[in-house]
Amino acid sequence: MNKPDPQDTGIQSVEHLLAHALAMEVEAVERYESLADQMETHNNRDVAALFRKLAEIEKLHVDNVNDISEGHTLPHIAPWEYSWEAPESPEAPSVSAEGLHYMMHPYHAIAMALEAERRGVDFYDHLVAQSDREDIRKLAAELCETEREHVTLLEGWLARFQPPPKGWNEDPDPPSLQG
Amino acid sequence: MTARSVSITFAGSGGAGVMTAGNMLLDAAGRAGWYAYMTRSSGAQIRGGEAAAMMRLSTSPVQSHDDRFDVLVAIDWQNVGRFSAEIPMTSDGLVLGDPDGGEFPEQIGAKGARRADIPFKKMAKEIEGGRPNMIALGAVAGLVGLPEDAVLGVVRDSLAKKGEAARTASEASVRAGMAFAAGLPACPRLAAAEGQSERLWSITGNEAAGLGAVRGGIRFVAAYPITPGTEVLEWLAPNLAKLGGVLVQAEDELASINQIIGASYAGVPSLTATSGPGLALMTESLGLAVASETPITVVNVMRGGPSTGIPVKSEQSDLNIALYGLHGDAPHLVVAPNSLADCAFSTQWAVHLADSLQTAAIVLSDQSLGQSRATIAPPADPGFRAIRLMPEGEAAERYRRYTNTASGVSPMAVPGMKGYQYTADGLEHNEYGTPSSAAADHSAQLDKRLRKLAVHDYGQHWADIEGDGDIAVLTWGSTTGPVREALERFRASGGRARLVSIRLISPVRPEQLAAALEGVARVLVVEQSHGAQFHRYLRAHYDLPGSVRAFHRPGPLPIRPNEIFRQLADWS
Amino acid sequence: MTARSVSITFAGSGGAGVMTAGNMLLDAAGRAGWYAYMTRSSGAQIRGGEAAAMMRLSTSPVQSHDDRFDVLVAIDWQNVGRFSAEIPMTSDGLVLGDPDGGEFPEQIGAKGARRADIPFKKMAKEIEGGRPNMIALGAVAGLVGLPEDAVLGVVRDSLAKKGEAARTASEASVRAGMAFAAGLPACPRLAAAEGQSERLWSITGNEAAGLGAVRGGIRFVAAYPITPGTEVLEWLAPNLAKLGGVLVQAEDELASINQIIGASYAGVPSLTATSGPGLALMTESLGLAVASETPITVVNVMRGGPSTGIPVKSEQSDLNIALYGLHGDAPHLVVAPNSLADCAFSTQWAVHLADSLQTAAIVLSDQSLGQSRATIAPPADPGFRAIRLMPEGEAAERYRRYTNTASGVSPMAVPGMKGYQYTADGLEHNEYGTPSSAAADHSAQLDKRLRKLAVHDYGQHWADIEGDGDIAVLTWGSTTGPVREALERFRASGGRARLVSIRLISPVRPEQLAAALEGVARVLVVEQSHGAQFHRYLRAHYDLPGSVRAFHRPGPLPIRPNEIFRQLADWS
Amino acid sequence: MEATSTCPSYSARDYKSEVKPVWCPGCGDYSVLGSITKALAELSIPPESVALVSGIGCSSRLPAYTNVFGFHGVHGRALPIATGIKVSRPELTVIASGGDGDGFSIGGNHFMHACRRNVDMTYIVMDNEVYGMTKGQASPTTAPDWEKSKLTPQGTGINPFHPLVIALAAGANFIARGFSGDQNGTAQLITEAIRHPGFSFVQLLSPCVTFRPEQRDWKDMVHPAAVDPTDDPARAARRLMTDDGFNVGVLYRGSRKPFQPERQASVDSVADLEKEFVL
Amino acid sequence: MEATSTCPSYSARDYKSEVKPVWCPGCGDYSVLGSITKALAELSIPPESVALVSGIGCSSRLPAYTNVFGFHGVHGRALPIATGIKVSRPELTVIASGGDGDGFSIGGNHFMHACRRNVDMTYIVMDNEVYGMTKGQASPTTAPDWEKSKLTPQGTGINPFHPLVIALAAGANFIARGFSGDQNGTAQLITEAIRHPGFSFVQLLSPCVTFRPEQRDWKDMVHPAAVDPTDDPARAARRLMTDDGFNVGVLYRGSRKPFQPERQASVDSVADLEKEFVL
Ligand SMILES: Cc1ncc(C[n+]2csc(CCOP(=O)(O)OP(=O)(O)O)c2C)c(N)n1
Ligand SMILES: Cc1ncc(C[n+]2csc(CCOP(=O)(O)OP(=O)(O)O)c2C)c(N)n1
Ligand code: SF4
Ligand code: SF4
Ligand SMILES: [Mg+2]
Ligand SMILES: [Mg+2]
Repeated sequence: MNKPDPQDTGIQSVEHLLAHALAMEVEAVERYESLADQMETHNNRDVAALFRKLAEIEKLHVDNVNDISEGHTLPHIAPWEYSWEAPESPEAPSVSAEGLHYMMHPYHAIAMALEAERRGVDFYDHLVAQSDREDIRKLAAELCETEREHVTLLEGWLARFQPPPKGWNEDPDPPSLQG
Repeated sequence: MTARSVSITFAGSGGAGVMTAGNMLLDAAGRAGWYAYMTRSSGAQIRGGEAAAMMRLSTSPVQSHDDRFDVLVAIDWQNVGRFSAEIPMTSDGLVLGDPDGGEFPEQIGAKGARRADIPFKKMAKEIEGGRPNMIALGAVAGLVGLPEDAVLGVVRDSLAKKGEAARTASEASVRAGMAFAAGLPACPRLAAAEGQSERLWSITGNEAAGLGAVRGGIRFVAAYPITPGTEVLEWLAPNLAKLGGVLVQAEDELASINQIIGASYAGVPSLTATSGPGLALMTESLGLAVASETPITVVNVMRGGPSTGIPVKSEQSDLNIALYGLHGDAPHLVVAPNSLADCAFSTQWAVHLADSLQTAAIVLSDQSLGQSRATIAPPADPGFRAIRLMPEGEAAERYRRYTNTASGVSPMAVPGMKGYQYTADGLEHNEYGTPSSAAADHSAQLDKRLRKLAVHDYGQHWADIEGDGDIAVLTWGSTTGPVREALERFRASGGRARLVSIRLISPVRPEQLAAALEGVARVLVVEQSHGAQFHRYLRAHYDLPGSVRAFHRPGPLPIRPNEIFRQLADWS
Repeated sequence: MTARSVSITFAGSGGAGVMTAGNMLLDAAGRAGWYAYMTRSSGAQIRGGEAAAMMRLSTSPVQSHDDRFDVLVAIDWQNVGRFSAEIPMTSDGLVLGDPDGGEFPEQIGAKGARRADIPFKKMAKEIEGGRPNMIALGAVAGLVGLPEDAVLGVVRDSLAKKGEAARTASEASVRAGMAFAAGLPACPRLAAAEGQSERLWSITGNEAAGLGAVRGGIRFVAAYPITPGTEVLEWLAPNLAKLGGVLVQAEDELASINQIIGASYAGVPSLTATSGPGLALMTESLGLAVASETPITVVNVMRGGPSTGIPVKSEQSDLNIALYGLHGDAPHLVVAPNSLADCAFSTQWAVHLADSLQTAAIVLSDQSLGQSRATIAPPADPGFRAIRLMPEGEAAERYRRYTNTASGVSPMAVPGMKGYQYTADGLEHNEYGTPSSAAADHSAQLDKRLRKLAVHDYGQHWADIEGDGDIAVLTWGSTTGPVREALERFRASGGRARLVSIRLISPVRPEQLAAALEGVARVLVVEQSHGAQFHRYLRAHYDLPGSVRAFHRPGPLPIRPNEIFRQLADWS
Repeated sequence: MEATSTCPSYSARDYKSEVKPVWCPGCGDYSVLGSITKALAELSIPPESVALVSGIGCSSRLPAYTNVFGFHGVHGRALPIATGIKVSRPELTVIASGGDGDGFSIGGNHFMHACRRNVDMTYIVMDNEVYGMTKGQASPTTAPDWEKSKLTPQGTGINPFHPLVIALAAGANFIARGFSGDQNGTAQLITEAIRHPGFSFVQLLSPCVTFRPEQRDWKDMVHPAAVDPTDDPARAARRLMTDDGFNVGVLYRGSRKPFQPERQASVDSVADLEKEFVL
Repeated sequence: MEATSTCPSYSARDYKSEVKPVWCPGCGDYSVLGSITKALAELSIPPESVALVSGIGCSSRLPAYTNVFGFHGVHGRALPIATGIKVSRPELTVIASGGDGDGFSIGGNHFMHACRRNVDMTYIVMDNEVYGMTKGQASPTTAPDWEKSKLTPQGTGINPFHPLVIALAAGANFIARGFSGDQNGTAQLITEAIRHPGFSFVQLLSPCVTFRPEQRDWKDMVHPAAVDPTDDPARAARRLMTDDGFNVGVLYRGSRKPFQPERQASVDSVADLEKEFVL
């Protein structure tokens, strides 16, 4: 719940930034994998496949950050101590997203992802604009590029889908009973 | 190829609307004068899990499943394989599915039934607002020969609130399905409906239990939700209110049972419904109802046990706790409905008996009765009411609440009756209700509480007895449906056998059962429990004639008629 | 006139000190090498009510009452009449009382025993600080021939803390009583004590159960007080602490049973004790212990039922709930001590079995075992320990907590064991413990939970079998004492008969019982319940040979040897 | 005892039965019995219109000693029984009573939910900080260092339960504390509690002379509440949380609407309900 | 994912099992699972040293989804099981978890008494103001006018249960409220709760998207607590009783000594105890 001062990006070193980048990508991988699992469990195969694919892409990003980080010792940061703008890591699709539903369409999934990627871009952009350290600005710009590519990719995907008609989440059947 | 009964399963994943299709088929069949029966199964997910609506349509009353299914329609194949054990197909059964509906599950394929494709998704796309499940409904209606107007009538009524567009789309979907069916391989068509004089009802066993409760006079209900008992309570909530009665949601089962004890003590016939874990929590206070002679009724809708077990599946394994779960010697009533429709009768009878005998009654229903839906001939009100013996006139001397009458039933005053104040007590007491540990009082009160149950005239309702011959099948509850069917087949194959389905499980009726089994040389006991609870109970309390075999197995799979038929055939 | 057993009752109103006198007599007898047994009875008042200490002294081990009492000493007659049903006198019995002690109760007088006066009050006044109950103690000691030094030794030790004056006064009182006894009509004197190699113990059944528990390895106890189970817990509280174990007083029985489930899951052998109403509240969670295969032991000290019933009196009427009170098919252990001393053995054995078989064990003691005191030969530790099968070595693959072994027992990990994390579950589950509603998993786990109980080797402890002949008396629990005595008389009168007292009530041992009853033509079933629960249980699970009779009646009066003897004699 | 007066139609005696209490002489519960019967007489409620429910414990023996309709239930469940009576027969005056063990230990959940549900009834707890009937174990209100129980020979080590604070937190509509030794003052509290709509809770300090003989000293420790009852729960909470436990009087008086479901039939008969099933 | 770092020895992933949740996508409980695993990783507690206990309900399914020692008990009894574990094995980290129905309705008594007993463990309630698993009935925390339950079609008409106020009144040693949508903030609350000695209670607003879809709006309603946690119960009571229910953060931090009986043997063996019986 920490809201940093906009002037103070909170990120003081390259290692610190790399730790953020890594956390951001790892969170994204885990979130997409969880979403893919959820969709599989709920028999929404198409969307499951999509989330799985997004997780794969994020895994590449993790590798990328790991590569860059070679030779650095990253600091440990508690989950709630990251300098995100919001409580959540920006690139993780929101678990409170409106479209998150067992009958969601690929459109929703991509829209969710797009939103998350854009937040990722914003995070780095903010750093590039605000940080008073050159090495940080440079690295942020570099990392941002990967995210921007991802945004473009997703925009392309999204264009291929119509927004689903109203009532897409209507399930005529009642919930199933449990314990 | 016409048949008197056809079995169909709709399956698909969450959102596909298989339950809706099933319900509509059931209603349509009912309107066309056919009897129909439907159970449901679904994955462990709360929503969006795979689901199956298992249906049976028949020209005569039907409230249980056949051995196998003639038709399986899968709107998609996502995870439908998990139902394979639940939907055995006939060898020439028809498996219908969408080639775009995911991978065909091997378990289903392995059964050797015929397969045919039906492109639900594609067809639905071609209709504005078209719905795969409505196409499936149409296809099945077409296959089994359900009149189009019956189906469309149901569609119209169900979608009345959804507006013109939705209705038209669904109608078109149904028609497309029916049209498609014409080109499908043949499967058994249902024989023409026998003319029904009355319009049928569509009802679940849990609703029927609720109906029986209010018919019997229940006007106070305390509720704590639990699967699969909840729906008895959920049906009662609005309907009790309409009758000027009250339902209170309690904090737990300890509270709900005591609330109904309180309300009943105050003079208002009272009931609660629960399932295994809830019943377990109630046993201490069931004993209080017995000892204080306060009438109450508890509907226990059994599910798979032990512990949390399998909440959504049926089993007859709460017989022991219902009979013996109270500490001390605490005789009480246990009544078991033996069909979906009988949930109404048995509950009403139990309510009547509880009040007549001033004791606790447990109604042992189960998930397969409670959560199944059927079209049934409207059950007439058998007239049983919760009526208590009350003291009359002015109280002359100190009121003896627990006076030791010949019948064992003592006139029971309720608050408001001047001069009849007494204290109800769960401690052993004398006739006034004053605590006593004297041997004479203890045995007098124990005798009285046992006697009132023993000497009551329960009429013919203690059991359903059918047929003759020197083989008897002894069973209870939901297992009665398949047993009855097995016996029909056995008779059709030239055998002779009786059915005795015991409705009044407690108190026991040794003389009546002996009479019912007169001349019997072989007794087959059938039940759905791992521990053979019913068989053990029979041994404990009855002398069964001739040689006895027990056929018992646990849930979650229902016992099929053929399993029982084989037992009979092999024994002959 | 010497006897091998003499029965005495001290009675009087509150404050008269009859329990103290009784306890001292018991201790003195024990020190003199005699066996002694004592039960108590009192009015409904919390304090100050009339009380009776009912004693039996014997030259051989004794843990139950005789038919009648030889001596009744009433320190006063206030309300002593209410005990008349509990203290039948021998026809030549001696009733001793203070002519100043109030009106002699007719019920007592009606029995025709001899009466003699003893002026307690007056005598006590004559001694500085003299006490009527000590005079009574002395008088009885004198009558039955208890050595003066044994009595005075006990008096000295008991009053050590009260100071010189109190001691001297009591000694003087005892001596006065003894002197007075010399002039009283004769009554049976106890034969000389047989030389005991060891010093005897004075112990109650509830204490013995506590001892058995800690011997078995119990180190965690959760407690909610209830009569007559509380004393098991009260003995354990300080003693567990001494052993480094813990007792927690819980908010109710729902909490206490779940606390022990938690502690046992964590690897610490755990137990609770309760009585009927508490057991009723525990049944839901007993099912959890069964389904999750978490070993626990519950000692249920039975009292009069149903409901609150008669808390301070004994009855064997919780057999049904102990056996069948769990919902679903939930096989578990039920072990019943059949004597006061056996409370130690049976509890220890139950603890051992619960842990060995990873299930719930109920020990069915009762008030007459639990709250009675006896002098007994020190029971050796039979060596049974709570030891669990645990997985060994490093976890190679995903741990299967509920692996379906041949024995049915699966290695059980406890928190702290790296790599063996699992989730215990009361939902039906697969071998890993993951919830499953598949028929195959359900039946595999049901089979396994039943099998582990069935195939275990319980050795000879499942029952106590004595004697031969073609009559067998089948009994259990506290009724075994009087049955044993009846059989001795029956044999003495020339009859031949066997005793089978079943200690392992569940699981059933049909082959063993068949062997034990080999050649038997008549079976007499004896129990203290109104509903013949034991008899019904036997019918349900065993094939009893020949003709069977059931002798059963409820509490609160204990079953007397002669009642059973008459059954045998009349049947011969 | 037949003096002419403008008295109500009943005397306290009319509410007593012929059953003689089994309580120990000196037990505070005798006096509570007196207070209840006096309150009822004062309120002039016909004995047959009163239902008095209890659980199990010495204190729970009370109903049998009265001449109203009584229910001596099982341990801890007086409140649900009382709830069932009142909701189904709203015209009755319903009182639940019992001990601190019965009400706050095994019955604690019903206590909370009864406060919350706010059915119009009165709950009287005879608090002696001990389980009397089972021979002296610690109850939830027992001080953590009381070492006289064999079950907790080192004391419970647990902070005592504060019934009034819980009642308030759970939503009780009327909260009072009394001392059994002051029979008339207690009668007044009970009268007010019965009159107050909704769930009213009265904690009565009622000594157990047998297992807590030191409670005989309570008579010197109780004192009237210094300030008038508040209707502000937050304020009441502050007061209750800091009081000494011997503050006697009405401490909180709320104005929440009692729970009483409508009982007005909208159909003529059960047959009218059956229409929904017709296909 | 193998960058060199000064990370703790465990990652959140190490605390997750391979069992896939059955929860509805969008259910707040997924996120709670994330928070718990993150907190454990942060605390670096070996998975085998953690016991996570639950009752019955959607939320109570949680233990199976973790890789710690789990116990999925019966409805309402998570806390007594957790108590048994902790008291008998004090070296373990013990967490109880479940839903609002499980914890405050059927389990309400254990909740109060666990607060009071103050065993060193953490209780996490996923509060969605509904019974999710049984298809949407009102729970104690449901607003009185919520009419969507078939069981109470007119609404319950009962004031909602205020878990934090009850916890405080009953004596909990640490009280916090979080929102599942804020996975990291919640992880922090849980970390602090586990670290705090004694009984710590964390209420997590965790939306049920199926039966209470309107709870998706909670994300816009929660806000951090305006002031720092207090250690004064009376002050905390006032605050909690008047807050809006969406105040997120640590709200009370007490300093009562946890309950943990001595476990020090004073005799060598059971045989030493037998002396008392010898005559
Ligand atoms: C289910 C159950 N558990 C335990 C008991 C035993 N029991 C009877 S009264 C009582 C406690 C009574 O204490 P309290 O309510 O304070 O009443 P008091 O005797 O002090 O007036 C207990 C534990 C019981 N009767 N039923
Ligand atoms: C003794 C008992 N009573 C009732 C139930 C049925 N039941 C299962 S879960 C549940 C309520 C769950 O609500 P909550 O704890 O809020 O969990 P959620 O599903 O909302 O996460 C109920 C009443 C049960 N399993 N056991
Ligand atoms: S034991 Fe205590 S509470 Fe019980 S009657 Fe005696 S004094 Fe009263
Ligand atoms: S029903 Fe509600 S609480 Fe349960 S899993 Fe679905 S969203 Fe979560
Ligand atoms: Mg008390
Ligand atoms: Mg919930």
